Amino acid sequence: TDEPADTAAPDESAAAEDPGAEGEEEPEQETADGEFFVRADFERQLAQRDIEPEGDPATPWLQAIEPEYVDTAEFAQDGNTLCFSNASVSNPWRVTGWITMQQQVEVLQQQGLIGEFRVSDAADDDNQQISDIQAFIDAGDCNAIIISPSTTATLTPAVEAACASGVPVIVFDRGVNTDCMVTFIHPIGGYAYGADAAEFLVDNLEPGSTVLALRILPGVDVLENRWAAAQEIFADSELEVLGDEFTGGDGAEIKNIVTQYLQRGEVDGIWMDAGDGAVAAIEAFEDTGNDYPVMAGEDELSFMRKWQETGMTAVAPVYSNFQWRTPILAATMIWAGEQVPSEWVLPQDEITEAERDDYLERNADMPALHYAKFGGEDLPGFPAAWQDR
Amino acid sequence: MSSDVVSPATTLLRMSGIEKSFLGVQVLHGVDLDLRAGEVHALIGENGAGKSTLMKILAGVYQADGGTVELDGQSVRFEHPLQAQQAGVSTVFQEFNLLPERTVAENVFLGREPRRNRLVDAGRMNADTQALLTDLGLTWLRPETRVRSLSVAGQQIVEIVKALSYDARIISMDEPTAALADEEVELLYRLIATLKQRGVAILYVSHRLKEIFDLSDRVTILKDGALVDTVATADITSDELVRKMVGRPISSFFPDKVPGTEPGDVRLEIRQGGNEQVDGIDLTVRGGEIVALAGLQGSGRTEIAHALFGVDRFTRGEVLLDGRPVTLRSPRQAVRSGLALVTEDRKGEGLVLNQSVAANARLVLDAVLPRRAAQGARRIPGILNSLELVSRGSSQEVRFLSGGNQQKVVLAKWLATEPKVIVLDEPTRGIDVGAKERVYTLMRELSAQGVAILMISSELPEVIGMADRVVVLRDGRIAGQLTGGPGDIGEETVMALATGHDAATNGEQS
Amino acid sequence: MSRAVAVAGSTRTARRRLGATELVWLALAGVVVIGAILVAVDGHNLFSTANTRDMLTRSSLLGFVAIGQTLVILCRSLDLSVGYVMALCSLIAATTMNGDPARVPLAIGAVLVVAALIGLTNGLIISVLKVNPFIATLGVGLIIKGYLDTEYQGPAGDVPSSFQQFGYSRIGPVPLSTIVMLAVAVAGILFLRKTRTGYHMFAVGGSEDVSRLSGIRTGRVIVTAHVLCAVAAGLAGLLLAARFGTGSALVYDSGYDLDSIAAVVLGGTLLMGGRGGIGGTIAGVLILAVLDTVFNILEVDPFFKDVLRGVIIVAAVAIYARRQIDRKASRVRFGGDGGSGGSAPPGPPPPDSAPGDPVPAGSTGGTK
Amino acid sequence: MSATTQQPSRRPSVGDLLARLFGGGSGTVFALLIVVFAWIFIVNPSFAEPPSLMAFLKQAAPLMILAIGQYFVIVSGEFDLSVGSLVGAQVVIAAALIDGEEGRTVPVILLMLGFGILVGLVNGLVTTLLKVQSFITTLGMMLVLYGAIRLWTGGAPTGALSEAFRQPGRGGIDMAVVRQLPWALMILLGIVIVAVAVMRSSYGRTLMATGDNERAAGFAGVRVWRVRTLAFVASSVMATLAAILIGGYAGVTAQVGQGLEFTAITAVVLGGVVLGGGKGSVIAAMAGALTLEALFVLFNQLSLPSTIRPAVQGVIIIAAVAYAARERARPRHHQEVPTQPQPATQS
Ligand SMILES: Nc1ncnc2c1ncn2[C@@H]1O[C@H](COP(=O)(O)OP(=O)(O)OP(=O)(O)O)[C@@H](O)[C@H]1O
Ligand SMILES: Nc1ncnc2c1ncn2[C@@H]1O[C@H](COP(=O)(O)OP(=O)(O)OP(=O)(O)O)[C@@H](O)[C@H]1O
Ligand SMILES: O[C@@H]1[C@@H](O)[C@H](O)OC[C@H]1O
Ligand SMILES: [Mg+2]
Ligand SMILES: [Mg+2]
Repeated sequence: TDEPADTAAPDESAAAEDPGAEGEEEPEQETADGEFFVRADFERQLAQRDIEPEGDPATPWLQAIEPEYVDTAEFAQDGNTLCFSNASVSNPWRVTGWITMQQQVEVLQQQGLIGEFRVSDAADDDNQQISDIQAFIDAGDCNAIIISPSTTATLTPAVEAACASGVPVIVFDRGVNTDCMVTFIHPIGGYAYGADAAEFLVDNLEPGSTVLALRILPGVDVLENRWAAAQEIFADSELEVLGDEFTGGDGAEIKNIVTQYLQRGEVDGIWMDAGDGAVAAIEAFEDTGNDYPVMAGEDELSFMRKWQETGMTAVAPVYSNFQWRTPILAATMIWAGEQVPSEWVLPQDEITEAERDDYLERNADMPALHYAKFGGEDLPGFPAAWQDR
Repeated sequence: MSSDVVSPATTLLRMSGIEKSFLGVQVLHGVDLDLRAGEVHALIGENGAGKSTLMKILAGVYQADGGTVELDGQSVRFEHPLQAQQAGVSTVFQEFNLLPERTVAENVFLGREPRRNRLVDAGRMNADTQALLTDLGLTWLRPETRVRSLSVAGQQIVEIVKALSYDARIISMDEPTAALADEEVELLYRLIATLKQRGVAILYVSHRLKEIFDLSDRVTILKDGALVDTVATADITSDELVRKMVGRPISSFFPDKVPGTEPGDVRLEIRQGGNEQVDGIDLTVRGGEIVALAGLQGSGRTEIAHALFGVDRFTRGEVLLDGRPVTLRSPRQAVRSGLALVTEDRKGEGLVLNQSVAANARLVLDAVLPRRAAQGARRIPGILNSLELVSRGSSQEVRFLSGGNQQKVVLAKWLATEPKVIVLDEPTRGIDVGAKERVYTLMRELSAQGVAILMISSELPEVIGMADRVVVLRDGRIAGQLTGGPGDIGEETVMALATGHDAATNGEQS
Repeated sequence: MSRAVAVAGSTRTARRRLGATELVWLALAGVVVIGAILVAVDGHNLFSTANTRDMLTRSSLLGFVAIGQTLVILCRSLDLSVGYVMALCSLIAATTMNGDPARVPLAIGAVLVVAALIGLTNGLIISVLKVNPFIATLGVGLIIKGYLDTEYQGPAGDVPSSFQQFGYSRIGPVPLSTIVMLAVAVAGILFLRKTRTGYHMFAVGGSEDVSRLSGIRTGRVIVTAHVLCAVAAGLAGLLLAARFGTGSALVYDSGYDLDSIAAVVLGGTLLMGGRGGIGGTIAGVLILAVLDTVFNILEVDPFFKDVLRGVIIVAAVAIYARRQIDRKASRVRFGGDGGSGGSAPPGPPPPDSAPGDPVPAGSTGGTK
Repeated sequence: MSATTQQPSRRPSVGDLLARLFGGGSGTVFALLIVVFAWIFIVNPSFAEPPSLMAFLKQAAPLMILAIGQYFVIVSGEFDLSVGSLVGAQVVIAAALIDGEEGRTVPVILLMLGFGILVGLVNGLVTTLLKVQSFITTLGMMLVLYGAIRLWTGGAPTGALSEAFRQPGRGGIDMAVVRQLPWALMILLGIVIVAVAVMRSSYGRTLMATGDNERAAGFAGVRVWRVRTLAFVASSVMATLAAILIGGYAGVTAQVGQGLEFTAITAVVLGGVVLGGGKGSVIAAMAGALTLEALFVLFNQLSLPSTIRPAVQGVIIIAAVAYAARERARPRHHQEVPTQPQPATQS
């Protein structure tokens, strides 16, 4: 079997997941188990937000920030069976992306660039996904394997096995602790997301105001990074963080918790690590007759619509959903022997009040739990595919 | 089994001043009891007198609140049944005490499975059980048989075998014959005789006075948890015994018919009823008539009751009520058409033990006649009074009642529906003389009101003492019918029909 | 009539010989055959080394948990904390090993000890505090969850590749983990069939009261079952660590608690205890694994998988229940094994009262 | 409930007084409830103000309703693990079918009730007629609902709820003092009254009896299959009502309803209702739910780190149930009372 390479991938979660290795290079960062803050990555991501990505802004899913291209000639081939091991479609963000991905595949299948598109879904079960990947390797007829890992660290050995099988491997969204794959596709990342949200609150709230942090669940590295960054920024601000609560992304739970905090005292700002259920949080303010908070949600439509309708002070941080198109395109590029960035960092810009109405305009017919920056407007299936799922 | 014979005189066990309360209610008040090697010591008393409780204290199931237990002069205290067993005390409990899903052998050796180098030796376990069974002449019982597939009687036998297998010096038996018919009772008699031979001391609880006099050397009488007396059985008559036990003389055991009780029209009729278990059943019961259904264990009596009541079915033949053919597919329909069934298994089929007396008594009304339930329920206190129920109020959970009183609740439950035909399956099983007398009187009263009564019983005296007609069952078929009314029918005749010995039976065949 | 019954009795006997376990293995065979056909229609081969491998791999993890779950369920208990135990143990293993092959034995030891202690806690809460197993183990699960969520914000620890072998290496098409799991299963079967404690688990499951009155220390039996169950979950945790290369808390969300119970019941063990066994459980686990593989090959929609699983589990149990029912109906009064013991009068019955003997009185009975 | 009220039999303590009021083994929950509330008031007196209490009851209503439904099933000796996914399914159905159109509100609610009844019927009939232990039946139903709903909506809820639909769960009558008298509270009270009436009715008694001793109930003419099936239907209908309140309260989210079955069962058991059936009162079951909700509030008021809350919850549940078990276990009545209630039917 396959040694897990101890070389830490330069992506945030990888570093976080491999404290030992990182520790040697960066003595100042905490190496305690499960600590989700790596200053180097934090700073790099914050910097990346201001770097102009290469490529056509009209197709952000093909843009890349400071790409280092790798040669893929060795993988050039006519075979076009594409295999995708998906962590799950267990939340609206992933559902939206998954539809986009399928639409992208359809286009390329029509063009004959992709033959069979074989998918397995692990329903958020790491062990299941390891088996799924193993099954793809054993089947032996995948010309490329796309992996959206359910958990960074735990999927590493499986991904390494996939690489070892000689098939080009593409990883996206959440990372793994190895750089054996041809390309790792992801938006700037969790730190940037968390920072966008936190900075907005810092800028828009009076010093001394109170902030409540709502989180989905502990232990998901992408989400932990978001919170880690926020803590970092709140730490050197005048804001008082009332608490951070896990809501399981359940609207009722969110509303209960917010109501209880309001019942205890003032809440001036809400920070969320993912926008699902943001509306429930806002309603808690309405129902208890409190003024709207300054709010950081996500580019999820129900939130953005509520934002527009209430005219509250808010921002929609974005964890670019259009990234679901990129791995498909990357696969075809690799088969064609074209170069791809070894780490393909996609742009990730939050939606501000200025752009809000424009995005709502564009997504007017989209369902509530849809994501504004899904980037599928130009695909033939639009809009039907996203409307009636 | 141990063969060392101990001289009869030696006292093995002495319990003195035993106290026990449940729920702050004292049920044993300083009871003294001593057992001698090789004696059968009967323990009698009304339901709730405390017999089982005393036995369970000896068996380590309950711990006494006060008093001492001495084995061979050594004072002992059993915190767990295991300790009692290790000290040589084994018990046949009143409650069903086997694992239906396990085999006879596994049940007999439960907790002491023979092992070879630390592993259970199933082969030896079966062999040993087989040896034991042969030794007891129980050739028809097989070690590998699942207990579930045994009849009530068979299971009771296994419990006895199990108790014997401990090779104990003291064996207590709590109503071991309650579920046994005379044949098996005789077997038990033989077993007890051999045990005495071997110097085993036997503590024997039964409500059947006959057995007390047949078996016991001494008898201890409990009343309301207090010791009344311990006497040599030879020195006491059954009337005295009953008086000591009940506190009042019980005139004639089986009350006479209420004057003017006359058999009326046929209320219940079964024509050629049959199914997997019974066949060719022709049976009629008239209003005001008491018909007894006699037979050996498993002869099909309960089966007829079940089939009649819609628990099982008659797949052949027909049933008529008041001359009208009826098909009863469920107890519900049976109740609706005026039937009542007092089942033989009180705890398993008769009562919802965690519910109150009141809830139990009105259960049938609630289940079958919800509309009339409320007003029907008003009759219940009256019925309970007339049955002389002893309880801590109608809100007491029935599990805390003694057997006799539980049976009264069951009766009340059915009387509340004012049935036209009532089937009583082993109506006096495990209840004391006082309660028995009450049940008999009730039966007489009912038939005086024109209710048709079908009584299933394994106690021949009761069959003969109460029935106007006796229908005897054998192997699921009617072996014959005996008329003549209370007293005129001989026990031998019934047994002859039941067992099939002496085919030339003199049972009239009208 | 009674002769007829006797015949019926004997055929039933034949049927009864084919016990629950055999039935489950038949069901497994059925699932495999049907699955193979469907897969073949789809142009694949279910028995290709790759797929066989896949099925076995998928079975090993659930296998460990289900073996343990079988023991507690046999005792009429239940363990809803296994998922949390697995997660905790994967973390203990990974953090203890911390990349150092030399520390593997230490880690294994630590895992087993901790697991055993958790099992002990479950067992004591149930048998001493008399808390219903459902609540007891749910509660203990919550306690572990609280610890995990507080201690670990994510995967932690590092499993040396030597130990990852346990999760990845194979002997022929058979994964090492499956072999270990089957070994544990065999041990479990022997334990149940050959040791007193094993016997007593069936007894306690059948009736705690009867067991106690028969001198069994029922508490100890229940505690033992829970300790073994937790240890089995601990082994599953070790396997997870080996496969993940690290420990992960999130595993507790993957529903192994209910899956394991489903597998056990699918394996023909009575949820009310007293009957069943590990042999059936393994078949149950394999059934679920085969379904998984087949669904994967056929690319069944992940949500449709859930629907199918639900239906299949219920359907299977319904079929077993059927058998239970005619089992009850088949209580023979005459003939058949055991039945005779039931109703024949003690002592050799006189020849003339033998079953089938025409009873003259029968015809003349009745009144007309 | 009168059906299980015990006569005073020892020096009465607070627990006993309550137990006598509210049924066997339930004293603990009321004691606990009082303690938790007292504590909350001490930590944060303003919680005692009517508006806060109203808001709290509005939050708590759905779980209490679920507990009532679960009570019917548990007291009859069964289990309903499907309520969580049923709540989720119903909310998603509502959103998908109403799709923002006020006019569709009532028809869709009726349809939801129909669906709830159907689910209950299936649970009940599979359990009683096909003799599948309810633990498995409802586990299967849980999987089926979870999968089927997502299969239908492609994984994430679609559509939107109407304002009218959201009223029962979110709105109320605005008035002085309490600020708002929530509809949810009034609906809850209505349900409670019905539930108590039902348990006092003939049906309630037969339900109890069935849970206590199925066989004896059958011999007494109880149609066990029918009684139990109705209990499952009641449970599903309650889940539907809870769904209407939850959906109304917080709108649609993908995760709605998840894990509610365990919370509901925990609540009922916390209320001193015995798994395995035949014991406990519906009021106590509700009190169990209220206690749990209050507990969550207390955790929040104490600003307990949210990661360790499950642990504390676990400890408290075990302790409370253990204590109640001890109360009930006097007298140690090994013969008659199984010391280990069963999650499944004696079949
Ligand atoms: N576990 C218990 N909890 C509460 N009360 C009990 C318990 N066991 C027995 N009792 C009560 O103690 C008294 C004695 O019961 P016990 O069973 O010893 O009487 P018994 O003589 O065996 O009656 P029976 O002849 O009906 O078997 C009865 O009033 C009974 O209700
Ligand atoms: N061998 C058996 N195994 C299991 N159940 C049996 C068996 N024989 C009879 N039964 C059932 O047990 C009950 C009693 O059986 P049956 O009617 O044959 O006995 P009986 O003649 O009433 O004698 P008793 O009721 O005293 O045992 C009936 O419900 C019958 O169906
Ligand atoms: O699946 C995750 C999604 O839930 C969150 O909103 O963004 C990051 C993703 O990895
Ligand atoms: Mg007794
Ligand atoms: Mg009988």
